[in-house]
Amino acid sequence: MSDALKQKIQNAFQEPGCATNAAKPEAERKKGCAKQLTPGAAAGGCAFDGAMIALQPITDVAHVVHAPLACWGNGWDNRGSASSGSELYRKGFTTDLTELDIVMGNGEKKLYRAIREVIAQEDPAAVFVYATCVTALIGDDIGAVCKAAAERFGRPVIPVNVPGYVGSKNLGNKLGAEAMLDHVVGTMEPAEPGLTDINIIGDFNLSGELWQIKPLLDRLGIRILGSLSGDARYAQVAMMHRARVTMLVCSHAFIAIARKLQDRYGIPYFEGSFYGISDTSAALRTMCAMLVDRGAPPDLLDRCEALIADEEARTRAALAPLRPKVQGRRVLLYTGGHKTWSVVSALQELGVEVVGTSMRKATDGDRDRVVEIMGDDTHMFENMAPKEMYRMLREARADVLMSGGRSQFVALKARVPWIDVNQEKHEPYAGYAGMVELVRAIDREMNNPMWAELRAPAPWEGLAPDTPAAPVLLSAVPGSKADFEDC
Amino acid sequence: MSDALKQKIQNAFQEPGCATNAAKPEAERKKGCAKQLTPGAAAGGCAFDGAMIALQPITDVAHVVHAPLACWGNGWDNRGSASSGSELYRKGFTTDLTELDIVMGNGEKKLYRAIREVIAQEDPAAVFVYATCVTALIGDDIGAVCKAAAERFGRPVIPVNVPGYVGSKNLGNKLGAEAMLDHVVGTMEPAEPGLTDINIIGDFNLSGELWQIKPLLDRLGIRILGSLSGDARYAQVAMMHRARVTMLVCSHAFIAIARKLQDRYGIPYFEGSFYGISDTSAALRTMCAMLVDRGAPPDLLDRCEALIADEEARTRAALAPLRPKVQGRRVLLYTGGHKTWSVVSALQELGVEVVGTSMRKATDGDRDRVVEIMGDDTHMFENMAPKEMYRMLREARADVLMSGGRSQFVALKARVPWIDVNQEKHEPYAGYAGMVELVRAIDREMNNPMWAELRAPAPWEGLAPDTPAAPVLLSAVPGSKADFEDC
Amino acid sequence: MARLIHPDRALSTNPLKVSAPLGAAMAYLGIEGAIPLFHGAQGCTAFAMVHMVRHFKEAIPLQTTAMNEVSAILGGGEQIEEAIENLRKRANPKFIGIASTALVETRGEDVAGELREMLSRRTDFADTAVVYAATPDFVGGLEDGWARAVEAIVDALAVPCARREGQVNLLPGAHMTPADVEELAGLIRAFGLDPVILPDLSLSLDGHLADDWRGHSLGGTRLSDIATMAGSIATLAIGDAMRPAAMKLQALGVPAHVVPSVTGLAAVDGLVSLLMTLSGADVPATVRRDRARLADAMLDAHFQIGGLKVALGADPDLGFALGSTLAAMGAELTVVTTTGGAAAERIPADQVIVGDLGDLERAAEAAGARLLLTHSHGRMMAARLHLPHVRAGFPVFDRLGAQDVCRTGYRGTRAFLYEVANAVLSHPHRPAPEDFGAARISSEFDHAASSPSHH
Amino acid sequence: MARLIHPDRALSTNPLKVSAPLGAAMAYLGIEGAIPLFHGAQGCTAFAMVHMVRHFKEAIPLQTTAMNEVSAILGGGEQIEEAIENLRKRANPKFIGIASTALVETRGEDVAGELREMLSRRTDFADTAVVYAATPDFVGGLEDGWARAVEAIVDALAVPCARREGQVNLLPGAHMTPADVEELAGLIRAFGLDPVILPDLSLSLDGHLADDWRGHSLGGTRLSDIATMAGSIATLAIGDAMRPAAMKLQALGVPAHVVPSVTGLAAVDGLVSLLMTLSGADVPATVRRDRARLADAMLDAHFQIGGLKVALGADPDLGFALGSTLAAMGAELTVVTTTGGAAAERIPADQVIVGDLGDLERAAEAAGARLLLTHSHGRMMAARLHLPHVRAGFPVFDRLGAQDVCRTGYRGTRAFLYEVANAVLSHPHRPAPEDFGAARISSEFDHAASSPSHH
Repeated sequence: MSDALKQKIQNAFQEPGCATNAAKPEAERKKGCAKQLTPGAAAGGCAFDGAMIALQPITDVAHVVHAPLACWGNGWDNRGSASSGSELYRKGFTTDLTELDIVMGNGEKKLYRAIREVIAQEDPAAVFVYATCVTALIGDDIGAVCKAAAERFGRPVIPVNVPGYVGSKNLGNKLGAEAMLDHVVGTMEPAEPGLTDINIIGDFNLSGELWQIKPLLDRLGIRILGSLSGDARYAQVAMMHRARVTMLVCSHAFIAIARKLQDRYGIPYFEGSFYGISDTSAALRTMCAMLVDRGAPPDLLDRCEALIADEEARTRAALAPLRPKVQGRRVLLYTGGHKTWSVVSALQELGVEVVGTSMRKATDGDRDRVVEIMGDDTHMFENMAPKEMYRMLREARADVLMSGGRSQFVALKARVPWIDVNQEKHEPYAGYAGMVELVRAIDREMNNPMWAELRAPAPWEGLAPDTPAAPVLLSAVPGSKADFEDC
Repeated sequence: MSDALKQKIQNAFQEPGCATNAAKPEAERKKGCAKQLTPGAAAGGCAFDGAMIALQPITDVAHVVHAPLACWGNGWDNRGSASSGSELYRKGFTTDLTELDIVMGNGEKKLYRAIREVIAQEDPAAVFVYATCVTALIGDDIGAVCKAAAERFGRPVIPVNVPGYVGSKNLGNKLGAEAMLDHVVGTMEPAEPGLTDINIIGDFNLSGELWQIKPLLDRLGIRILGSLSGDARYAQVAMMHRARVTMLVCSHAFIAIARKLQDRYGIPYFEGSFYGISDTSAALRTMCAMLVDRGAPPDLLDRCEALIADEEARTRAALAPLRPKVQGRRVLLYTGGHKTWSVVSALQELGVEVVGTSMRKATDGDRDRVVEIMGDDTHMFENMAPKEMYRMLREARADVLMSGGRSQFVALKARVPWIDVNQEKHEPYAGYAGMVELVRAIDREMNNPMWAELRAPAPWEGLAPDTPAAPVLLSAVPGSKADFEDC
Repeated sequence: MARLIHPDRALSTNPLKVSAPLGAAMAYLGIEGAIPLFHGAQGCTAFAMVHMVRHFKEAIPLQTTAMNEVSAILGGGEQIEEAIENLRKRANPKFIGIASTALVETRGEDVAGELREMLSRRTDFADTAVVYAATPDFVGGLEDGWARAVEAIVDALAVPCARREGQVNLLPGAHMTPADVEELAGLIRAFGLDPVILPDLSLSLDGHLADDWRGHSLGGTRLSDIATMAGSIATLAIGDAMRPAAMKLQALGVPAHVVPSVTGLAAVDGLVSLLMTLSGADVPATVRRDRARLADAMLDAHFQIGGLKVALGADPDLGFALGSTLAAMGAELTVVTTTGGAAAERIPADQVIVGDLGDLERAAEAAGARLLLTHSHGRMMAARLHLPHVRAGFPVFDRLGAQDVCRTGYRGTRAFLYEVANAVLSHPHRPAPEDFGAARISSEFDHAASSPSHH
Repeated sequence: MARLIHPDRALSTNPLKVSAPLGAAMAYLGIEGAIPLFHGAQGCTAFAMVHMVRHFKEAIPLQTTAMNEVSAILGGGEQIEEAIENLRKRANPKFIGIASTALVETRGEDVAGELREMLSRRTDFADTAVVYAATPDFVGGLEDGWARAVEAIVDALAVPCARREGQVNLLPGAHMTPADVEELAGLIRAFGLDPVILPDLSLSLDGHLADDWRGHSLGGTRLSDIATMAGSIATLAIGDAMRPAAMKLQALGVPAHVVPSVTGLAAVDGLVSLLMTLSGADVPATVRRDRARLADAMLDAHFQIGGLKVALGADPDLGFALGSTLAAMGAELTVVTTTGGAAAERIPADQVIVGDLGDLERAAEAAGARLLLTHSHGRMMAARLHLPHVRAGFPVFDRLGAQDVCRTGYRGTRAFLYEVANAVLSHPHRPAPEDFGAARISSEFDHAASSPSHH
């Protein structure tokens, strides 16, 4: 591993803005926040995967993976970030290193050629080059290659150095964002910077979720100038330094870039969520207040309140007929840190009972929020092994699981409804409109007559034993070393 | 049966322009040309079916079948006449008479309502009403209903009285065309009648065959003003009386209307075919000559010859590389009268050997043409029962069958290639371009490696006996009483 | 129970219904050595034959008594006799099944009586079984004609017979494909039972290349087997339309079980329970496995089918079989059937329109349907409404292999769920800002396409 | 023999190839009680697992040795030991199949040697069979990794064994779905032979709902059966990639038969001949019927497939199986495969590009292809070129039931021909005057739409 990369990783681990880290004692803080993975009991993506999650949503860029086939051959075209413009980001580009390339030490040469070819073939706004395990191990200097190629071809060529073995997806998110700060942000200027221009970071526009929010911003005259989110153009990354406020949608991974935008360019940031009515309203309020603080016309606040009142009323009216269909149902929630309290609070607004929520990747702050919302911590747990979760669901101790795709089959195989609240999902649940969609989805899923049919015994089985659901303290469920992360 | 219908049928049988009839002795001629059908050995459509074949291609008309469900429920949406405009003709409209309707004598009332409804629902250029067996039997006076409806709703409503039991598809063609003459032709006037306006009758524009011809006419400045063909608009039927020349593409069925257009409006007609290079050229020549006779500028003849020279050269060039792929192959041809010599001559142009051709529905004139083209009549036969045809093909006494859909499976089940030359076909074979398409189709079909694989024995069978194909005099094949007609 | 709606209109637009005589002919084609014979004008036969040829992609030996203007008025008894004589000469059938048409029935001829008289006179016809079903076009549709034909066969050919242990009668409905019949027969045999299947399209219209050309059906129920049906231990009638035929066999001493549907987990479970009872046998491992696979397929497919708005146009028994299966997966149905009756009323929807594809098109558009499930004639409607179109019923003329589509039993149900889910997946919705009322991103941010400066 | 073309380019656009370790993992999942284990960084496992989850719609118990920055440099022997220990604790697998990745192989570790040493030391691991296959990502693809895994299993677990009459080894290739395997096993059993199937995805990844949650494969080849493979009377290896595994069994005394394809009439005829020879048994009636049905389906489908220009992107054995079947029906192929070798060269086309979907897109456009046959990643290309897209190979993530698609044997071939023909039929071409260079008809003749005068 190059020294530069080591330094970069070390820095990523020492994020002062990171609430998790900040909460640790000094000694622990130095070790960084990377969990040591357990052989035979690990799960989740690598740093390369994380960088791709962060950056691939930039639509007009050619994302070139400098690696043998597996990294991208097995990985491209697998996420639902939507674009309203270029489809270039959906294409899979890789140098597909062969044994010969590696043995002959042809890596750098092949990469240089590949960059030339992709520019000629696709005319991208920029080329992002991702180094992975093998190319790091053989010592390819992608920084140098990118620099030479950028000069030669007159096109931004950005190195993203993320060998998978350096760490988790989360680290990759950070390293990807860092690469933007180092190489892209500040390289282009907007024609007319405005007082209500914002940055949005970390919303992947899955199935168009960002577009559920955008009409609200449109109505308030707020422009998404800078973006490290889904449906971003390269230029929007390059112009982030000119926004007035940054909203950070998925806090953990991207907090460093938000903080550095603040440090370097004086752009204040806030963490917010667009899941649920109250969080959406809170995010809009905060955004407007911060914009006004920075010089936007003060009537923005009034217009924001009017918008919120209007939207909340409409949403509650739309939810009213749905509420009886979901009220009192018991949800087991298994998702990442930040999302947890946001979704819990949204569900509680609907009268849904949250019988358990994982606190993986949650900060103490997150934990406090959940306790505040739920009254106590008896329903909080850390990781749960699939076997345990299966048993719990099979015993009907929850009516539905809400989680990411990884635990999908735990629920389904236990004959229990499952709602996707993660990045593979096919429906957008953001903002006011998304809340209605989410409740419709919960209704549709939980009230599908199929479940009763599936749980009925086969003709050759006796009647199913009538097992009453025993209450269980989830906080007492033993945590597993395995990390069944989803986000 | 009403007296009017009887008279109409009688007249249809006494067509002086009909070559078949003209060739008969006086005594036979009176019986008309309807074959008496044999119970248990009949095939082919009825008069209603024939009328529909003739008229349904008129695209902007609502074709309403006054009958119980079967007539149209089993019959709609089953032919490939293409439209460049309205799709209305493809919808299936019927009064769907129930037992109650019949018992209560509600037929006429229901029809009247149906006409009102179809005008309100579809806004058609006109409504054609078809009476069938049951509505004729119960004595519904569709003429009176149509007249009343036309007056009331201010829209042409045309009765087509074609109960199935009165005769064959061929008779239905005639009756349908008669209805046009009686009620439609002459009811509208073109904005600017021209000296090169023609009528085209009897080309169903299957898979767009008429559009293979139309560019030739376009280049000669000839306009299809009147049409009783595929892709016709109602107005083009109504304006037929203003054309200068009529071309009759499928002679037998529509000769009466062509003759009557001549008698009533002085429009001369000719019979022609667009199958094959020489027939296409001949048709264009005749058309131009007749137009010039009637006052079109004489340079049309020169332009026509130039066009023909150009097209023939191009076509022969396109055919040259295909010729070796089909040359010497043995075709059994099984199609209707007129088409026979046209296709035979086209195939012979390609060096394809015609080992047999049916002379069903052929006139003595057709017969003479075939003898002329083929040298003698040893390859002519009348009908051939499927069993015999199967045996002949299974014994490999022909390489390919060209026929209509009805004998498709006789060839296929005998493991012999089959080319559709009838109305269900999915490719257009008209004119110069169509000739190239046809040869491509023959090549593709005959040279498909599948046939050899299919004829090879199964693993559990001995080797296939090597049966040399014995020559056979097809004219000696006993004719069957059954009529396996296709056209 | 669904409310049946009979639209108040005189015009039928785009028929959904197929005529009863055609249904009868199709049933007759499931008898070995059979020729169906329409008693009517030749056009009826031509339309029906083309219809079946286009669906089955097979030569269909359907014949006609070829009524003409004279016999239409005076009666067609002689036509039948002549037709039988000609058919025997040409194709030597073992069985001729006659179906009447509207033309004959409008006149009100006593065809059955005349036929009895003629057959008793023509003893030379004795080695051909001749059966007659009254199937006027103006009553009922495909399922009705098929059922009448089966009843006529039972009436004519099922005779008292000693009990045959382990033998069961299977009366498939008109809505079952050859592959459906084969699947169900396999399921019954898996329990050690021996089905006599009437009619059996899986032996005649399954689409196989035979070694010879014949002028009659290429296989089907053997007449000798029909003669033993009264000895069976039970009759399984599939679909409500087959109830009368089952009751006729019950009158001969065979207990009748009418199974409304054999598609969907619960329906097949019901059938399996019945087979367990009838056979006393254990459930084979393959059947258990098939059920576990169906259950898994339900889990996979419910994401697409749950909440899916389906426009369904079908005959009642088919509509019930497929509609109830999808509704059990959470789909919402907009339904048009061809005729009323118990099966139509049992379809899980608030209302069921007895009508045509014109009615279905209007209702589907109003309901915001997202999938069309009907026969091939629905294709124009599907194109107009931009709906994925799963083809089911008769006719399916614009796809191959209609005879090989199996939607019966655990396995067929699984295939059906995959088919519907995949039809949904094949029309993916790509979200766009406009869907949410969002303004487009300013083109200021777009990469100005250019030829790169260096190559 | 096709000429293999290796495009001269450094950039791979839209990979067609799937990595070898994934192929090995998939093979391991066909062993009962198995957990596949990648020796590499955890990302390799995550990508491969998501890939398989999306395809099979099942939880996939794929694990990783989770190499980190330290072990990447210093070697990962300890990681393997720790992983096995943890897996045994958590899921009690009977079998752990290890596949190496590029990371490990780039370092050139002697993993096999270290593993032997460790296993001889850790006698407490004895009741878990552990197998290791070297499958660097930079050599070969899915079929290669699968084959290496099977070879590793044979090496480790097939031991000399007394002759077992009637037993044959079946080595399915990576290109065979669970349904393919089941179909082929059924065909072999129909001849009275008893197949030992290695690996057997039809018992593990067929998509069934089990009654419990397990952290390992839900079924598959039993280890005790693998131990008898050397006693079989013959080995049938399906696909050229399986030749080395078959030769290893031949070295143990079992005659090897490499069957390049079991799709297409001629190919299945060849297999049936072989089964006749091996069994000495008569051909069952159902098999004869299935052949007659396939022959008929060929007749029906050749109208769509004859002359059809097909763009085919697949691993070599799959490409040969499907490509040769379509070519035998008169289709013209434009082919890209992932690797070279005998199967690739045997594909009936003038040339075969060893490349990616980017190559296929360019070649398909140039050739005027009318149908695309490749895995789900071809969907974007299909959309751009407006082609119907038949999904085949791995992964198929945007349709359900990929594991249940059977294209093997007479029946599977028939289904495949229908599938292709129906894909063509689902993209009908509606002719227009412009297609022929004809001018539009003057609007003078058009009916001027109006509200009718009376209602």
